[in-house]
Amino acid sequence: MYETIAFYLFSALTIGLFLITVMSKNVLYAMTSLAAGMVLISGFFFILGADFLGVVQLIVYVGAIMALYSFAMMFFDATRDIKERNTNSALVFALGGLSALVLVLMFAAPIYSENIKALYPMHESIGNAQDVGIVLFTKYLVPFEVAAVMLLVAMIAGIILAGKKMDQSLTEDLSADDEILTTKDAK
Amino acid sequence: MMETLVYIALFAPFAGSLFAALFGMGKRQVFVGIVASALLFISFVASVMLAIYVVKTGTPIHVMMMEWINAGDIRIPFGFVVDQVSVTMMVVVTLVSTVVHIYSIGYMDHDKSFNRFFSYLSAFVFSMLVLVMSDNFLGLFIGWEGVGVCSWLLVGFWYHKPDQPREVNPSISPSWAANEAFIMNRIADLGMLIGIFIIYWNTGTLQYDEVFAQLPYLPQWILDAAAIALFIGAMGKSAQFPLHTWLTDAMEGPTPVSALIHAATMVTAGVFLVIRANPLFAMTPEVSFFIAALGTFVAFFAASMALVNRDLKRIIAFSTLSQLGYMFAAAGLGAYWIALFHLAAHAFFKALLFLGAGNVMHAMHDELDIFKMGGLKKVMKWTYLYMGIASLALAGIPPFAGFFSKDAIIETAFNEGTYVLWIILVVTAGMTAFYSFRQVFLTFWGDERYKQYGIHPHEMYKFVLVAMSPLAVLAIIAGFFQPWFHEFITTLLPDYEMSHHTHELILVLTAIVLAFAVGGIALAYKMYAKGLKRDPKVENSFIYRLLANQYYIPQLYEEMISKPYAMISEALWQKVDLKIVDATVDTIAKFFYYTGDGVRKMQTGNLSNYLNWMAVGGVALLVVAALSAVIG
Amino acid sequence: MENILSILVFFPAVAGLLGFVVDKKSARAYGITVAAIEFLLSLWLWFSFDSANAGMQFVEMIPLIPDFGVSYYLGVDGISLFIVIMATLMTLIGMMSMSIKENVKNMIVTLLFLEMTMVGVFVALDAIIFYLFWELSLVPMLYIVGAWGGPLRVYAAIKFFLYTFAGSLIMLVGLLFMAYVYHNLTGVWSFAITDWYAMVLPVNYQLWLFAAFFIGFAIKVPMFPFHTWLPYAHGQAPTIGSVILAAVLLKMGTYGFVRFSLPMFPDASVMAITPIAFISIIMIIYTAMVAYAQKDIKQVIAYSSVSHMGIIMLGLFAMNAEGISGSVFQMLAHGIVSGALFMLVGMIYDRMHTKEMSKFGGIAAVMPKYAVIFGIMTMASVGLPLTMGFVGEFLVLLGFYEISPIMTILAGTSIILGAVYMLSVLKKTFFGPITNEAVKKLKDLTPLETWSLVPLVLIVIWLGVYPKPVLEPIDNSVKAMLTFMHEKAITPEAKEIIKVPQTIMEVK
Amino acid sequence: MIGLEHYLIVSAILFSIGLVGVLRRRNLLMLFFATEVMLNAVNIAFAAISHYYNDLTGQMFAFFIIAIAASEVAVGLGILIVLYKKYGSLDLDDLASMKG
Amino acid sequence: MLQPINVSLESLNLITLAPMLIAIAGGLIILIIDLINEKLHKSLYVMLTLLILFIDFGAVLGLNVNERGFFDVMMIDGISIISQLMVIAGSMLFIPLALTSKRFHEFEYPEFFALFLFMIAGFQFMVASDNLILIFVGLETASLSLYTLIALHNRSNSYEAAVKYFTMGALAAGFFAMGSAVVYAMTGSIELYQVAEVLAARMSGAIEPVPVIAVLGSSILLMVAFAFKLSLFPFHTWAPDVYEGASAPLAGYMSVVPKIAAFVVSIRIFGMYIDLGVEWVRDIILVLAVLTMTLANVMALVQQDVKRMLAYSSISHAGFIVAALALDTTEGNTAIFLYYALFMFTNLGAFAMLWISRHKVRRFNNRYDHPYEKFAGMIKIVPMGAVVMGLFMLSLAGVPPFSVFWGKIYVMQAAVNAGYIWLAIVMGLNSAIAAYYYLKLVVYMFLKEPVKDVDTVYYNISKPLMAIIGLATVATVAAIFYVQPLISYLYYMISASGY
Repeated sequence: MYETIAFYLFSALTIGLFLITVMSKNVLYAMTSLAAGMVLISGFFFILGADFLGVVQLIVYVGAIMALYSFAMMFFDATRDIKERNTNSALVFALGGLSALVLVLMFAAPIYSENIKALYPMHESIGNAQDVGIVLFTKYLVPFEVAAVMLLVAMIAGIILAGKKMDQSLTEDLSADDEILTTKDAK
Repeated sequence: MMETLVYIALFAPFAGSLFAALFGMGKRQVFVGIVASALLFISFVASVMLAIYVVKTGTPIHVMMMEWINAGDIRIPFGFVVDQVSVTMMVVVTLVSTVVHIYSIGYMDHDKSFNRFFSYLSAFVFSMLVLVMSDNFLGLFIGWEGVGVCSWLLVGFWYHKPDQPREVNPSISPSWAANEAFIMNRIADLGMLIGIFIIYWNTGTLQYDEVFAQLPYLPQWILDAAAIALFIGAMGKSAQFPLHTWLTDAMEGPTPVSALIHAATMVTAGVFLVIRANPLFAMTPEVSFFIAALGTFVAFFAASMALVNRDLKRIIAFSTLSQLGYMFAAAGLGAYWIALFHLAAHAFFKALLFLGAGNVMHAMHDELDIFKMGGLKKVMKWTYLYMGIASLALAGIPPFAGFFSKDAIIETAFNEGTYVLWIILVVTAGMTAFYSFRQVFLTFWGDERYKQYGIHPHEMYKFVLVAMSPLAVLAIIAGFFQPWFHEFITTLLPDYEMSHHTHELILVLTAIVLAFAVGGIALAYKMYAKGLKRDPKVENSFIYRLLANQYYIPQLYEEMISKPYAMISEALWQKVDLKIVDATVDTIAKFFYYTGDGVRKMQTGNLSNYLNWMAVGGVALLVVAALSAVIG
Repeated sequence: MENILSILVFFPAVAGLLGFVVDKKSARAYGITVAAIEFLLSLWLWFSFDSANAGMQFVEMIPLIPDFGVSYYLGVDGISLFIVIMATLMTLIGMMSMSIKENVKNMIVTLLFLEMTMVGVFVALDAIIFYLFWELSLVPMLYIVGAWGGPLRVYAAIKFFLYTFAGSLIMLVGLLFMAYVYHNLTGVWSFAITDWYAMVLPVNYQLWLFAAFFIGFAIKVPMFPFHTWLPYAHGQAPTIGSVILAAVLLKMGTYGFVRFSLPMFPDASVMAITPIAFISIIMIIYTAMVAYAQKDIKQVIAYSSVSHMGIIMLGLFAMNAEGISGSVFQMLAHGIVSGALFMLVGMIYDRMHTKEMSKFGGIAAVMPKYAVIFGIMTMASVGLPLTMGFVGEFLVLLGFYEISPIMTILAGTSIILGAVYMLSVLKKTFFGPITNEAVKKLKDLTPLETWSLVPLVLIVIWLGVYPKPVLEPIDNSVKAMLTFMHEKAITPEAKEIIKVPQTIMEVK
Repeated sequence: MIGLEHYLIVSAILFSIGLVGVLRRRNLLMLFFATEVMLNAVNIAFAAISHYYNDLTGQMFAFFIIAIAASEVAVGLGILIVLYKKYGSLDLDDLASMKG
Repeated sequence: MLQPINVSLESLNLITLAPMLIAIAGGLIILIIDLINEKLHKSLYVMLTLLILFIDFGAVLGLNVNERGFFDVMMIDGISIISQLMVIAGSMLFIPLALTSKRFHEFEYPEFFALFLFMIAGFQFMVASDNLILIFVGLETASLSLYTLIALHNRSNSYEAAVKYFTMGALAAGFFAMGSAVVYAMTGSIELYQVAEVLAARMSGAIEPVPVIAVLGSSILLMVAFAFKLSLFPFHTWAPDVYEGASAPLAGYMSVVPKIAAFVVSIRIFGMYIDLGVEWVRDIILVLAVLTMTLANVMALVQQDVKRMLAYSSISHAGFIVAALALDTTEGNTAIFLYYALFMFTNLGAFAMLWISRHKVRRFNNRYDHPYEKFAGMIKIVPMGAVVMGLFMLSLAGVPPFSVFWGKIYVMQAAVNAGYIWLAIVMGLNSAIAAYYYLKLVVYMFLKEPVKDVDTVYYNISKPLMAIIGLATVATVAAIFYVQPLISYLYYMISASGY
């Protein structure tokens, strides 16, 4: 019963919030509603018994990612309303609607099968975090490590792209030869 | 021994041609002409020796030189046969050629391309000998084409002359006339080739003897088809209607050429073919009758055009055409030996006539209009004599050669019961006499009109006149050899005897023909002996203009064939090839190019569009997959 | 020397590579020497060739991609032998008479590579190797037309390349399908043509495969309506390019028909007789008329090539030894005659810098030697007996008469129409009064030019008078092929139409 | 009772919302938000399926999606920063120098 | 209660992980070296990268076929080995292109090389697993590195390229995730072998049948993600812009290596679908293939820039190869790898030629670095260069005996063998269309006069680049001699892994 109420509430709220994220002209509103929607999604996780996932969602998304966006927003000075031109709304909404329709139809179909045995079953006896931990550090150890590399890549990428060294482009700096050529062409 | 003679007879002219060709681009060298003539004389001697041999033994000589085309099942050798028919032709050809060669030394003495001329002329003789001596149809075809090319070279000998409007010069230019001759002959040659194909695929061989041996086993329609096809070939070479226009235009060539090729030898090749293939034509009576009818028609048709022509050489050319018609009439009626006899006799007097005309031309500085001549007998006695003899022979006045041969043909027509043909031939004989003597009188008698044009005619060189004498003698006496020839030739050719009924009437018939001939001469005398009297009313009459313009046939060909052909060609090129075929290809290429130009517009550079494309693509994939799922 | 074919193929290529090092001024001498050696090698091939043997000789086989059935597989028979010799000869003669002054070295190197591909196509017995040389031959030709050609050269070169390339890709699909069928039947991959010969295919397969090969070959031949690249290519190409193109490259298409279509798909070939004859007749008549309408002397020769190729195509589908042997012989004749004609046109172009016939007239008087040789070649082109052109044309028409008299009559108009346009060329160019001042100053052929043409004249006459040395090996191979086609044919009509000559020599 | 479909449908709707956002947004930052929405929608689906199959794999996938999202944000923002330095704008309509 | 889990080291089969670890370790080493001394020349890093890749290559060669490791997450089958080998080989061929005579921005970063190695590791993970999670993570590792590498070229075009690629990549990632979710919903698993079993059972009706629309949806969602990666029409839109914006070596690299990895995953996923009898997957791949090769070709026709033309040409080639994917035969799959192996050398050569002719200023055109005019009359300026570039173009056009030809006929043969003759014909015709734009460059190089003075073209050349071009030339020309071992090796590996 609670689950039902919670589900519908959360569903309505997330849909609404994300709609704001997508439709709003104000970056701040969009971001805030995004953050709020993500919090509510973690609520879904809790309903579904994925406690650990819910926590991670809160920490990573609401914490880390939103913080990153906030910094970025400050950098871009994007607090003003944003003007967006050239949007072919009809096409966009038709595509969105169509994809929604297909996805909904697809998911509304009896996709679930009773007869499928879980490969990595959850254990009622132990907590979700332990359960997750066991699978993550046995079966999914390699992806986990790769994800670490991926985060390293992201870190390096973020650092060097935002770094000062990028300000002076060697690709466009003209050496002596280039200048000779340029002057030659100018003649 | 005899084989060597065959080769000597055949290759001596070829050697002469090559010899002359060596000096072809050099300065005029009289010895070139002498050597070529000497070689031809050798060939003539060899031919005569062969003739004697054949007469004596009565057996043909068959020489196999080498293999030529061996492919699939076809075996075509270079083989030569010297039998009664071919040896007759060889003697006639080499004799006339020798005379013409010697004549040419005189006639061409001022020409820059003297050496080249002899090269061509000897090459022609060689080709002609190949034509008559070959033992198979394809060998004959080699000669056939060879004489065609030589004719083309010789007609177009003065290639540097410009094209003129048809009104000024009906033959336009030598090179034009040469091309016309070649192309018209080619049309006929296609027929000839088809005939060869028919023969090959039905008998499996092209050797005369083997082919003729198999003829009785072939169905009639195939025989008819083969005969028709071969006759089409003959029509081209012998300038039968409707492929006759080239012959008169071919008079653009030097006169010795006209004498040799377009009177004595090459044009008779068609007749020769019919005679050669007599077993075939004998088995196809309908075709043969058609040949006879066409021959008769041409005889009359050509004679009619000769009546009003003013051009010395063209008159003779028309008369040649007319005489060829006689020969075909004879051959078509089955009197092959008579046709061959007329062929030989005609060769002598017609060559003589042409050479005489050449003398006149030489004297008149290439003036050919008989209206501008007259009274030449004073300055050109010998020529006058020769041309008189030749004209008498042509007109069929006894005892000249033409009387015997032509009379026999006319009798044959009567004998066969084809009285219509007979009447036409008789009338034509009268017309022949008329136009021959019209020409003689206008040229040699009457007032000296040439003086108005400041021409000082002179007689030809002595040696030339001497060289012409054998022809003159033959034109006179050849007729007396008729019985002897008859006996000789009918060992090979089917005999043709007049029926009893005809025999009884023979004097009457001869008298009728003679009456027409003499009447023609008399009329000519009355009209032209005193000089030229022109009557504008006559000259403007429809008939006169029709005849003078050769029934407008050259114009008709020009308007109906040449011009449309050129127009269609141009249209095919400009409209079809460039605008349709090629344009289609380019359009396909452009289609892709412009598609590329169109499609690249999707590449707007705008990320949002790209994202939309992704979504659209996803949806499209969905549709395709759904369609596929539904259909599959 | 068992591997003489490999030497023949790769000698020019190696020489071409080394040619990069040769000094510019000596390049031409180098090229002529190499081409002469190559020609002598090909003559040697002929002398060591066993004329009585109708099968493949000098066979070499090295597996290259066994998993895919591709091997380096060469051999010659009577059909290909002479085309190879002609290719080497025309390269040599073309180089001798070459008048190009710019980038001679590049031209020489390109020609040598082209020679490799040309020889390669005709000796390859593996379909992939055949295809390889086939395609590769486009590249040097592209360069020759594009670099030394006339004003539209780039357009012409690209058109030539793309058109042929597109066609041959369809053919490639056919080759691949053939290999697939072979694999299905035998379980082995093979692209060896001789292996493919052994396959008896169902008629519908034959038809499809025939169609695929047809497109590739027809564009190369070029058959109507795929011929439009040819006038451009010829019109724009330098003389040497036209010579090689007309003499050798076009033969690749007709050779393809003999090598692939006929023996592999006898039933389909028989079914295709009528349509192909129809197209051939269009080629013969239509292009002859178009040739007549041309103003540019080179275009006349170009279109006449198409017309002659029509004769060759017709002969190939005569399905009897007369027609096919004649057709192969006609390939040689056309190669030499049209090659010579293009050379002649090139010589006048070098002097006059124009190919417009209206600018000429009366050349015979100032250039007699030139006129004589041109005249001889013209006569060979219109098929005068005792020239090379007659033997082939006669045999083709004779052969096809067995199939259809009516069509033969239509095709036979080529002897008339050919005379019409060629004589009109002669008339416009050589005869008549001299109207153009420039003509008066023309010099007759130089000794070099003369001596590069005289051999061709001699060949034209020699093989017209005594074609046996060439015709006999061709005929033997053709007869063997026909016998084999007859046995292979499955439909009764095909068995009936494919005529085995009564005089078959035993295949040793 | 709330079944799997309910969650999945919510997920589908959210995914579509995200898609609409991606398609209509012209500001790159806002566009990135929309991609986050899409990934979050998928996470719901995974968690729900995981729950109903009683299988942990779905949760694992969701973890990794979160990690990926985080990395993407880092790299994406890095690129946006250099871009902004150069163009002074985040509007992708200004960003069409390469086309055709 | 929780039990301690005993995992024996042997059962983990650590060796399966060794190649990727080598690459990652190499990346870290480079980072550490940079920490110690940051003034080192790029050549050091290039050589280090090469060495690391060399070891990596050796490690992959040492793998046994059909092993699994790490709780079956790692999957070392034939295609994973050959694709890893090709990824590494491709990387080894392209990385020396950093050694130009002129300085370009990205190569001055040691991190460039670290990221490059991480990217390779990402690709290796991607291909060495049938677990959608690892595939996804590997894919993202590699992609994120690649976005950064593109942006590091450091000029406005490269940022634009990176943003476009990144954003579309993010959308594709969303699709991939959603597709995986649907797969998971249908089968309760994300490991493909398990997925295949369950799907087979559900589709055959052994257990509850799966709704068709779900199968449809999952395949389409995944297809969109991979069609993006493989740059298939109409998901290719990023490719020309990214190739144009990226430096030439990277563009060349992108046209080969990421696609190989994406193809491996596509073979695994879509091969599974087709094996299950889902014919529409085959159909949509065929439709995509035909559209891609044709439309990319016609767009390439109208390009003014060689690099952009080569971008479209790469798209078209990808369309060509993806057709082989639809065949789902061993030969088809062999064809994919064979084609890329052969295409790699030629493409390497072509892009290397562009790279050596790269100027920092755009001398010929305001927008393009490599407009056709730049190569006009190249035969007169650098004859050897023109000949070599001409060879590459002919090879790309599929003129025998150059390398791409063999790939082409193998693909076409595979199509013919699978009964898709029309497809082979379409491929043939497309090759003909494609020949035009390759020829256009040949025409410019050989048949036109230079537009400007002669010192234009070989501006950026250096010995290592010449060596690489020489290598590419030899490999392009001599393809006929190594095609046989290549085919037999590839065919063996692919049939051994059951594809």
